[in-house]
Amino acid sequence: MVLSSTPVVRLSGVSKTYGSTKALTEVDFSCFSGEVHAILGENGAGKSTLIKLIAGVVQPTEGKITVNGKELVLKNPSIATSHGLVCMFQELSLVPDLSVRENIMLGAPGTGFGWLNSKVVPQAESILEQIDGAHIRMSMRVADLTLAERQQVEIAKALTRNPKLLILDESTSALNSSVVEKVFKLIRKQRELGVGVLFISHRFHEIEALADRISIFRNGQYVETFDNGAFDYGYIISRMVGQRIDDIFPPKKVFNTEAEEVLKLDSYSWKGGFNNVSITLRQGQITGFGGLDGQGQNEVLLGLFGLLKNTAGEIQIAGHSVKITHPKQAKAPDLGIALVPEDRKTEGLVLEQSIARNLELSALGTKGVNALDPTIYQTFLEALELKCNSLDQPVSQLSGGNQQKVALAKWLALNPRCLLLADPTRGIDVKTKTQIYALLRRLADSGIAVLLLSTDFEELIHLCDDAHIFYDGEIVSHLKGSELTAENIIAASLNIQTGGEVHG
Amino acid sequence: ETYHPECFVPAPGTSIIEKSAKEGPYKIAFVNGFAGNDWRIAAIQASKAWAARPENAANIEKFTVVSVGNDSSAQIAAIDNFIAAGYDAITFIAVNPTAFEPVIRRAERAGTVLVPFDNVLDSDKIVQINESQFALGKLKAQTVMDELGGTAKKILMVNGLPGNATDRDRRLGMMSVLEKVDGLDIVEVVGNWDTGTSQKVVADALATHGQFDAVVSQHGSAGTINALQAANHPIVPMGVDGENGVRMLMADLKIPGVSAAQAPAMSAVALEAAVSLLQGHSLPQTVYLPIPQVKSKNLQAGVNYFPDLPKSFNTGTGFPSCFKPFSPQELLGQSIDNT
Amino acid sequence: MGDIWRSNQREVIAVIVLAILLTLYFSTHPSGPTTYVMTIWANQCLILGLAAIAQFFAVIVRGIDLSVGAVMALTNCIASYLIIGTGLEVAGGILVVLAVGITCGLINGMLVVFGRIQPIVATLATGSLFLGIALLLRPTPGGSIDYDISDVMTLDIFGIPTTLIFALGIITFFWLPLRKTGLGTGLYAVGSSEQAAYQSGISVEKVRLASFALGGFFAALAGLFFSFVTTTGDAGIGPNFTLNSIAAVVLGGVLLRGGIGTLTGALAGAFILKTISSLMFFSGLPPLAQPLLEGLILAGAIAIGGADVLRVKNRLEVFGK
Amino acid sequence: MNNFKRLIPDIDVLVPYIGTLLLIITGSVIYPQILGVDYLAQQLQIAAFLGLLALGATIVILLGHIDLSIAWVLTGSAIISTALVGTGDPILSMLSIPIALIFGAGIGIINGLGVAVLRIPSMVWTLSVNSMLLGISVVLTGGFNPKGEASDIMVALATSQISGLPLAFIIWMLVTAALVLLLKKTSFGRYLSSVGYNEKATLLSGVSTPSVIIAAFSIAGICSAMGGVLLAGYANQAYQSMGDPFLLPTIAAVVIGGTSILGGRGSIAGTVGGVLFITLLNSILSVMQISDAWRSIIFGLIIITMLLFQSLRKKRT
Ligand SMILES: Nc1ncnc2c1ncn2[C@@H]1O[C@H](COP(=O)(O)OP(=O)(O)OP(=O)(O)O)[C@@H](O)[C@H]1O
Ligand SMILES: Nc1ncnc2c1ncn2[C@@H]1O[C@H](COP(=O)(O)OP(=O)(O)OP(=O)(O)O)[C@@H](O)[C@H]1O
Ligand SMILES: O[C@@H]1[C@@H](O)[C@H](O)OC[C@H]1O
Ligand SMILES: [Mg+2]
Ligand SMILES: [Mg+2]
Repeated sequence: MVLSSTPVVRLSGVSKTYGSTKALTEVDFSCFSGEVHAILGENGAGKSTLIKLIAGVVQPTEGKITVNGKELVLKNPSIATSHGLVCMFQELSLVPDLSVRENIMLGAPGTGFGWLNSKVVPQAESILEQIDGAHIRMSMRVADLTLAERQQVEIAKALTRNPKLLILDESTSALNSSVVEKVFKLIRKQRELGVGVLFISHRFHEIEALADRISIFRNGQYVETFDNGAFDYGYIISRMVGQRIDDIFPPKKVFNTEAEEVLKLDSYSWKGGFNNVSITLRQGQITGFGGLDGQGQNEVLLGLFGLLKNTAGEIQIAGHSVKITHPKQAKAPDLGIALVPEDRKTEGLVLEQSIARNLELSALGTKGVNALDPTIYQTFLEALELKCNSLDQPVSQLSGGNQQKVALAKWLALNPRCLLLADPTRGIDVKTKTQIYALLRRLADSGIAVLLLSTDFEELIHLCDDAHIFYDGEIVSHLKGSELTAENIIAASLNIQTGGEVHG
Repeated sequence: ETYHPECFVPAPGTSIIEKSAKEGPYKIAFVNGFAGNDWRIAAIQASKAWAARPENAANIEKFTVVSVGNDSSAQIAAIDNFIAAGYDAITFIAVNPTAFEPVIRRAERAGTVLVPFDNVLDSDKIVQINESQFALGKLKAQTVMDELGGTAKKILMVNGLPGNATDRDRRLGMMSVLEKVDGLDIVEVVGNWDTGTSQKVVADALATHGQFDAVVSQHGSAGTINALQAANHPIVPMGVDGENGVRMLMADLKIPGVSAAQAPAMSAVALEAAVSLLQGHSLPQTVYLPIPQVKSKNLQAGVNYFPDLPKSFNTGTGFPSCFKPFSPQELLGQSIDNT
Repeated sequence: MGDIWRSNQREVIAVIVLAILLTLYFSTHPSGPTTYVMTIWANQCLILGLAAIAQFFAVIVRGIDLSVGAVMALTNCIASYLIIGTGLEVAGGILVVLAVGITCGLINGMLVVFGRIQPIVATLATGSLFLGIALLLRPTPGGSIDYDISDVMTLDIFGIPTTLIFALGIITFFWLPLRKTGLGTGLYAVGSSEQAAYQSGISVEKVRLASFALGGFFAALAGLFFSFVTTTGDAGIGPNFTLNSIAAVVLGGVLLRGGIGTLTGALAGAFILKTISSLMFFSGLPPLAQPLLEGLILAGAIAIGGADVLRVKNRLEVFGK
Repeated sequence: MNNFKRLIPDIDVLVPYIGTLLLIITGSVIYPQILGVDYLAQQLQIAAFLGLLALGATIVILLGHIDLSIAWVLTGSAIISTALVGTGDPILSMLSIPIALIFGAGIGIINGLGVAVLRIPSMVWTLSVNSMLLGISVVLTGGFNPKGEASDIMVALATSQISGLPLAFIIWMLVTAALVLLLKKTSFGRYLSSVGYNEKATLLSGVSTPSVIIAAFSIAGICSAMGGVLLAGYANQAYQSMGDPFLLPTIAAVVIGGTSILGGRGSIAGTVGGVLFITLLNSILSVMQISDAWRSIIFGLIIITMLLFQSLRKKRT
């Protein structure tokens, strides 16, 4: 890999503060053309802020940004794009109510208020084909796409902007490994064409697979940069976190197959969503839901939380067959179900309200819980080490990782019998992950049954006692113990039958 | 014979309009504007009561009433539609006094008779039925000045809905008298013809301007009287509207002055005028109906006000020179069915 | 194909409803759908239609405009002074009227964009301001509009109502092209997700301003056609049109939360609303029962839009995405 | 920083009160009587009608919705209560007020059902409910012309004074206090602003959001009905469209009081200030015999100024 002498972007002495929050302090950082430069850091380390600066979404409080040697003021994203600085944002920049086609053309350089440039559309289509997105029609409304499909479109959109610097901020977080691999192929091709790539991900194996160089950020400060492979995970993590983390995952226990049944689904079905789902969940068990994004696993969780109308089949809670028609009913102590939904920003939390208000919201009106007693949340907030100025701080000011901790704690305070988690660690840094994993283990040991939907097979393998892999709304394979291997999971996800007990 | 020439008192200096007679029975429409107002409801009831009387029913093939809301373009559309549908005559309460020139031309061409009333047009081309709004205002002002023996220091004037020709003319009528009184301080407030609003603004006026020698009010006068009561304002001469509740108050409190009504029953006179025109009779272009009025000393329960009817009931139930006034029962008898 | 249906079904439904109501209306009309009757119908429909378009441009960017009626009143009053005399004077008058409308729209837009005031309250206040100016110009109704231009605009061309042609013209020569421009798409982007729009390189502020300016422009057009129909100036015309324009856009399938709906839909909604009122003319319904019936039909028509929510099988879907 | 953030709403709340003081002071320069006890007492009495409506409107706006049926719920409840009294039947006249309030609650529930269950935008649903109410009352009045009569109680509630304070004002304050408690002390209060900010997340927290919405609208309906009963007592009668002059001032009062029309953020105290301000502004403009045109120009400009003041100050922080 040859590095051109002048970097595509160089930040010198750049600081960014939001009100009192110091998002970035005195950062000197460069990215060269023809390199894939990974940025690692905890939630709130300043990664998104860094790239938002480069993408012109926010402007530095101090310091200067030079692009290809020229110092520039990037007043807004369109200026940045016009200089070839193209970003795939963590909060996707797709407009839900517009079609894929319109989104691709939206804000393309030189458009302004004038005619849209439709030349980019075929380009985007061919890119989508290369990353398993052929099924995404240009005429589809983005709102109707799954998160994964949106990320695919976002990638296509970005590449049609013919970037000099391509920025991916957790842009593959919802994509399954096979698609990610294809995306990486494209990115490598861009690199060969001399494009610089900034890559943010919380998934180590992805970074290992793609990055040429790695820069580490911690609490808004640049720590160091080194070539990929120069150091091992342990070291990297210690640099990110400022301390060593030896085991990301807590040791597994052999769980007692005789333990009391908590949740039993018997050919649980929902038209157009999932079909014939039969599982058993016992006290202390952590069961995973795996499979490609949007195979019906999330809908099962919604159903169990009383959000789906006219479902078929039987639900048994602690041996009693029940009909769950409303979240209020689901959370009541006699059922004791809690759901931490997929999208913390719009579903899990009321961003505008304080941490305290958010914590209390689900506890309020639940029998036998005193929502206004702060101590009931304390243990969990401590276990998760929530970072915040005070519980009166609006949740919107927390980094996503910390937002997720609140979304989790507000349910744990109800000490539910059965905890449903929809991809709770997406976009969450390794330290936060370990904290969440450890907590889940502890909860399981205390007798809670955990149903964990995850797009990250590491979690299914290392955290779960068993996993159900979904394909097209059905459970195609139930993997237990030693069957829980990456190969089996991927195979089942693609419905290629191998080991494991295979369902009809 | 349903033609009563004595009914159609010509306005001073107005012209005579004559149409060639048409064979009856006639198709007639009444196009009202806003409906959610007691006066307009009464007007609609009166028109239907008139059409239901046998002597009139004989002349009428079809009688339709619609309310189009406060939208002159909608009212124009409605009238145009009835013209298109071959109606012989259309009466209406104009939402706007100056918006109907083109419609008048179209009606002319189609041979349809247009008769506006209450809120009439600034036009001399068609027969219009109303009380002289100017005279109505003047009457109230004149009466209170007479009660005061021609001299007064301060008088309160409660106006109607601004931006409205009726309001403008009534005010000018009052002014025509009051301006001549020298040294008279005239305090004007806007009551919007609305009882509650009048009560508020009058209360404020009393609190800030102190006592008045007399009060004249266009409509919604009950509110005005309530406010005077609440402020323990001494009883002074008043010129007020003709709502039942107002007359009750006037009688109970022995308020000197006059209650003069813009009588909803004029909707019936408009119909009568339409029929007369269609029958070939010539009518004054502007008809000024005798203003139904009663001096407070002549107030008489059951005759010119009705303690057992709603206060919002409008006592102007007819014009004796045109037809036998409607009994309240007769108005109600025509409840909501259109036949 | 399916996608195209899905993204246009609201408009299609609105148009079907309109067609049904219209047949009903003409079937009750003693003289049937003659050119004259069509013209009367089209004229009053277009006035509300233009007001609804003005409302549409506020709503599509997640706003609401409570000054539509006031701008109509103001422009109508101005028209009653200026649109009279030689062809040149008339043309000049029309331009001034439209310019005033755009100015009003821009004032609203600036209060929203730079003053950071919620559209609904900003326009509540400016509405009162514009109305006041209108009242200064015309304390009571009066003035007049050139009859020739009025006739040209409110009669028919070869048996087709001019106003109907005008409406179709707006759709084909203004709306459909606009939809293919950065501005047209930007409107939806801003209304649907401001952040996404911004990050995609859209200048959110410019789009909002443009949208309110367009709103003002169409409110002025509405005021202008109101002038052509009534040939006079009247400061009191506003209130009806403000609220009805909102009802109209909703009937036309425009979502008040912004980002969804089309100008065509807004027009259709207005035509539906006006046709409902027209139904009363020859319905033979008891006069005092008509307001109630009208209210019921309106509520019904609006409720139909809500009905399919009952069929939603996933509670979260009702929140839209 | 944080404590400061928590202060912001309080400043918003103060704005209308400061504005009210300024009005009184400037007004009194021209009319010293404005500082007089009976003028001010009178303003409190008159403010009470608008005040009750605005309380209900605040609840609905906190929810992120709006209620445009205020005017004819007011008129309807006034007609109903006076009609019942008018029957002369002692029991009916005793029940007149409760029944009027039940009517208000009922309409509120209809509003709430349309919004919460059918998911129709409140702005159009309540609007069409309003026009249906107009229709109904036209039919009834035209059909039966019920003899209306405000009971002595209604008159007393609206017009009598207790040790110099108008009873109407006291009632308004009692309802205010009740609603403040409701918002501050009950789960419902919490749910209200959570729904206002993010209904989806609130539902997913296991809250029955439809019930919250329906409850809020029926509270608003009851408030409008109270306004109707009091106004009927004040005017000593009911009449068509007696509510029409109240719709826009109500909304204006709420937003001047610093409640966000988007829902979630806002306060009852602010609304009370907004009501006092609007009432006084209208009164003083009327007393000064300013022409209708200038009145609405001044009204518009003042509201714009206050809104700009509020929003631009936030922008700075
Ligand atoms: N708009 C903002 N206003 C206030 N604080 C902000 C804002 N944006 C970022 N921050 C703060 O700056 C810090 C860095 O945020 P940033 O999003 O860059 O972290 P990150 O590295 O992207 O975290 P994650 O891995 O969760 O994406 C965080 O503490 C965050 O709270
Ligand atoms: N208006 C705001 N005020 C304060 N902080 C904000 C605001 N908007 C965003 N932030 C902070 O800025 C950061 C923006 O980062 P971003 O949203 O990209 O990732 P994130 O929120 O950290 O989520 P994730 O953990 O998925 O990366 C968030 O951490 C959030 O805490
Ligand atoms: O003439 C007026 C009438 O048109 C209005 O509707 O009510 C009050 C009357 O004075
Ligand atoms: Mg980030
Ligand atoms: Mg982030």
